[in-house]
Amino acid sequence: MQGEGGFGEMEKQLLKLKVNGQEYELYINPKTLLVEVIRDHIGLTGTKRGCETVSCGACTVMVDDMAVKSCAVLAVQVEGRHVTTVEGLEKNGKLAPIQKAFLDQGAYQCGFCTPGMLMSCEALLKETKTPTKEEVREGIEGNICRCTGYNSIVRAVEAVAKGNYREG
Amino acid sequence: MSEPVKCPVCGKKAKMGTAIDCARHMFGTGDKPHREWIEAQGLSFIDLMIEQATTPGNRSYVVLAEIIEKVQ
Amino acid sequence: MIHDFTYLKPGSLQEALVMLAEHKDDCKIICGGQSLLIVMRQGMLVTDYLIDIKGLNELSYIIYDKKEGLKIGATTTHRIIEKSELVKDKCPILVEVEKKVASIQIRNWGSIAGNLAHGDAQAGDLAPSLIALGGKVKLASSRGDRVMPLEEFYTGFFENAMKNDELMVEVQVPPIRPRVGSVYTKFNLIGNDQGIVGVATTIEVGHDSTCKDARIVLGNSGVTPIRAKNAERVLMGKKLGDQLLAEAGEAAASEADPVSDIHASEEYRRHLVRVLTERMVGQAWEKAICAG
Amino acid sequence: MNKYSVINTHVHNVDGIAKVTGRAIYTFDVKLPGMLYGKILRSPHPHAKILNIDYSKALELPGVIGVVTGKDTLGVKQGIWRRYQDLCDEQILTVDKVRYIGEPVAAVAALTEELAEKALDLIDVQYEVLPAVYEPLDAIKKEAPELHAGFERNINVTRHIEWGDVEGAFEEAEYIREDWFKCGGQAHMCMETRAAVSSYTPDGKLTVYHSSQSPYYMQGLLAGVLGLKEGNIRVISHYVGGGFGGKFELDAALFCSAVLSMKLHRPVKIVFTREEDFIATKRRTPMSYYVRTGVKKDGTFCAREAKVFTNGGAYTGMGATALYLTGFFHSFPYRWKGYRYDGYRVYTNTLPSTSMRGFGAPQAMFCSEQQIEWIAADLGLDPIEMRRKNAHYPGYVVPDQATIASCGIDQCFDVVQKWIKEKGKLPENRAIGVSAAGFMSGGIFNWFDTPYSFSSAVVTINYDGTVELYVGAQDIGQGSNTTLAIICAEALGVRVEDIKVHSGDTEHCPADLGAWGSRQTLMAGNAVKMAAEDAKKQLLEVAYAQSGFNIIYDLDIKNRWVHAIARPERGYDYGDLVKKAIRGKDGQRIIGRGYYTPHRKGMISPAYSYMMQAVEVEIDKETGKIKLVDSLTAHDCGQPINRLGLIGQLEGAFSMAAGYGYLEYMPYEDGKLMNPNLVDYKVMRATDMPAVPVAEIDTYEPEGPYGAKEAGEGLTNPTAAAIGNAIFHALGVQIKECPIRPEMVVNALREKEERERK
Repeated sequence: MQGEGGFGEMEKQLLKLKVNGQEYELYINPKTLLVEVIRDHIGLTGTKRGCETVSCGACTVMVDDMAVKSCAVLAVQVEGRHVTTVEGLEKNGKLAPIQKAFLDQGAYQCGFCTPGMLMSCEALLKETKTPTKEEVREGIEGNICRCTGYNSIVRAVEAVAKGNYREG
Repeated sequence: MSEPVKCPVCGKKAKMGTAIDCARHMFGTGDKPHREWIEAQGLSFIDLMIEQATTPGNRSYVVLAEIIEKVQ
Repeated sequence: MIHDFTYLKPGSLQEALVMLAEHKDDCKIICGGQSLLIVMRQGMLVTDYLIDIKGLNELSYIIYDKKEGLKIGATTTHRIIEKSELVKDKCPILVEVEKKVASIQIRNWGSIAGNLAHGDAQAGDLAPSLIALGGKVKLASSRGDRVMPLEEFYTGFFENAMKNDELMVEVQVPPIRPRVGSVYTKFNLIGNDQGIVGVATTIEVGHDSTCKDARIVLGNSGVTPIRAKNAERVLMGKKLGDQLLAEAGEAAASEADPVSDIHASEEYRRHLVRVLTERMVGQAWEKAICAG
Repeated sequence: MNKYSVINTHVHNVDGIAKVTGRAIYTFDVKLPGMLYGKILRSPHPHAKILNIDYSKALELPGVIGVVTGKDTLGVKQGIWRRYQDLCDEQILTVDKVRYIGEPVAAVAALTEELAEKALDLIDVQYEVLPAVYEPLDAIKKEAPELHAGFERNINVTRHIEWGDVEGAFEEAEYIREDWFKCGGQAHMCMETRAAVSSYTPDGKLTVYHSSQSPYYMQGLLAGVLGLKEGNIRVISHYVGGGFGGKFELDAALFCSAVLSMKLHRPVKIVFTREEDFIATKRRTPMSYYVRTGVKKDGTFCAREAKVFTNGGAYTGMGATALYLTGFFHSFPYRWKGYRYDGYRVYTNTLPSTSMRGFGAPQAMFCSEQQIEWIAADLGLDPIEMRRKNAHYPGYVVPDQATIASCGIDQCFDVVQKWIKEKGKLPENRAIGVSAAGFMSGGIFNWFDTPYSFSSAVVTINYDGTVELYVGAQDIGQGSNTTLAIICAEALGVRVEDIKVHSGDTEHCPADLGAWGSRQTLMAGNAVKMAAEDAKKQLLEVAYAQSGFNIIYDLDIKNRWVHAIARPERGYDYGDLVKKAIRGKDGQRIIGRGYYTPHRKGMISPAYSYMMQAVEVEIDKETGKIKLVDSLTAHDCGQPINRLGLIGQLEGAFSMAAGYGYLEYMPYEDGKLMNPNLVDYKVMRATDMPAVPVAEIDTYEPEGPYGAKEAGEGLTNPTAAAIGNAIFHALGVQIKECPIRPEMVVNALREKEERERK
């Protein structure tokens, strides 16, 4: 749900969490989803939403380096944890390897699934330095892309795994 | 080669000169004047169109073409 | 839209059970919430209190006991089980099944107990597989604990044997004996999608390769996971053969009680149950012989 | 050696950085000061009269700011076929009657989305439920309920195409085959659902952010329904999360947010839920095809007759165009001595149908290319050679319809034949199916009745040599901004990084029909090329003036280097020339203008792309499960402009077209869509995609910029038929309905075995 106007009887509670290395303290209704905190409360709109059924993966972020769908997590459940969104991939103006690979492979078109897709790829690469083709496809299976047909995304992850890109 | 058939309503020369082609033109246009002319011949425009749509071949157009031939 | 609720976060299992006893009629438990939040967002589930056990690390464990086998804490995530060396060593089929559960994002956050306790677990991968493995669940309440076979846990459409003050705290998988083979498969249209039907099978063979024991469990073929007992009987004491497989498949198909929906007609679902049962029994049998 | 310095080289999309860093702002992300959130109340009935709407209780809910119904609108019946008033039949916020489940009846604006949703439950609508009809063949019956006054038997539009002496040609035929096919609908399923933010200000001006394929169309359509001047409406669509043919009509998110904003004088945002996107936007047109084809024993095509009913749903939308195009492309890419098409679009009480990537052609090819495969089998002929024998060739004229300038279909056949040969013998549960296809490269239709040229572009060159390129063409992810930047850079002789593309804003960009009908590469491309050449000419005048070269020498700019073509080494930097030129023009910026409107290019399009696709399919005979294993597409799109973009378009089109072939299914019960969510509506996942290599056929299209043709949409046409043909070769069953689902395969196989037993 968008818009965090001061309505709703429910008393708000304090949430402390870290997003992209930044500490945040917010007062939220406990039913607030993580994706709502990220987009509507903190204002990081890179993370998208594409469904109501935890199907599309557009809202994928990393919680403590694990890919999760932020529309299927209550924000209060990540109290004290570290959340990374697409905005957290680049480091002082330098793109992360996976972002460079997406550019070189044209691994995005309309770009709407891209932030979630990038986070699934990044989490996969953190876990498995050199995934097989099948592992890459399984790694992004929870993310729908309607434009690319996925193959360019698989090539991008493989290019990073091959070490074609360096940090910074 | 005889005179190309003309549409009895708008006078449009049939593309390939034949009455069947003119009949197709009348269905294709399908506006009020064309419909009314067909109805005036004692035919139902919509019934002919639906028969043309639902049965293989060209019967409806042939029926209309015969009438067009007569009035040329 | 999610309706408002009061959020309760117990610091210990003890505290959780007290909260549960207090609010038993108007509360829900959330762990990973991967299924729960969907129905809450659809407004189909409204609750006054939501008790969040996700943070109860005392319930996140995997241990192995020679007598009782694997013991997996309720809040253990699918991903932890999937990657556990202990599980891989003691119950490799469970790793295979976990890999088939939804997507990595969901396995990262969702828990085993949440999956088993959710309303339509019968349509999932774990319930049929664990029943085929003779799995048990431990239910705790402020009144005490009890352990029951998972097979008896599911009682009807979106219904289970848990009392409203009880919490599923542990999943148990008995030790796998020699000459036992277990397999699971599901039929679906895309990727790791939920099964249109699923079949889990465990076969134990004697030294002469005849069938000593069999468990065939059908997923998404009725309101609960279904033990295809007639199909199992067909196998007892027999030697593996195409004719036998066909008979078992037929039996299972007639034991299934599937619905017709947009994804498959009842008749087609029965057909799939027959085909998959033949395949799973055959594979489990081969595995059992190799495991001898 | 590439004769071009930019075209067909490896370049990053010009919007790449914004998209991979999360900086791209979509309509979904827009937030304006004081913005309200809107929600739409929708009809639960497929067909009903609205007797009364009482929203007083909704207004009592704290935080609810306003409600609008049809009564707050001008009640204009609008449609994108503006030239034809009787086809403008949709009010969007209906005044008196609803014609499909999900049709908007009221809209609420509140401080939060949640409050707006709560308010919907407090609106009381009294309906008089009317009898409803869902299938074309039921809707044309005498006793069927009437959806729109004056449309006898609910026939919305008919289209008729005929050439040659069809009956005569059938008489020449030695073998005639007839088949009945059924093609399903398909959801565009854009990742960004329909979304709009409208802001009406006291100066009488309306600014809207809209997820749109054609800001210019939205400007024109909004003006018509709101009674505003086009010029007082600004449409901004900087980033669009997919379109695929579903986002160039006025949608309820845009219309309702605009009406609410004009009533409340505050910005209003409406974003559809995924369910709303499924049940209440338009869909690919479902079609039933009767096809009769006559051929000679040697495989020479004689005649074809097709009678087609399309399920139009409740309103016209773009369905009338789809009705024409399916009939035209059903003849593709072959020569017919006699060809007849009778198409009928019928109103029903279901979700309206419209354009979707392929625009009627995927349905046409599913029927045509399977029947052709079966005819070849019936006659014992090589299916590819039979196709070759009858295929289009450069210079061929489709009677009264089109002239084919460039055509590489013959080479496509060679490439696919070679690939199949190299595959050798396949395991018995696998087979390869092929399908040929062609598509238009920009529609020559002006049902919108625009007074502007179809495409326009403006190029301005700054003192430092950087270039501002203004286009009305719309980038919806297909990469048109990058393609146009490449064309501009090539024409001007600079690099892509010198070009800044300005698009998706009617306030700053020239009018352009937008992203549909595969038109932008050719039409906007020509406009951009013309604008860049205009600007370049102004630079070169100065270069000539001070070069001192013999007049017989020609100057050019390539890769920022101004030089004599005969003496490339003798030259100087483009930047210096720009400075001189601007000084020489008394400080005026260099401004180049370009435009394009097709003239004397036939009925359909100035140019056509061609392709043949082969798909290797693995089938589980017992369960009917279909797995796509491998594929090859031989493709003639003229001169490729953006290599990376082309591969992306092919792979993306394949996943969407394969989905249409075997997954994406829209079952209705009593007018209700049964799977309006991504759990039950299946789209391909990464694990379902095979390799999708492309072999580009080298042709040159004289009408296209640098010889280019369309490359994004036509590739949706062959795949469903290719999958069907693979299943035919693997199992010997002929499946005449798409999507082809496993249960259908199992049943077809059972029927076949029963036939053989008899």
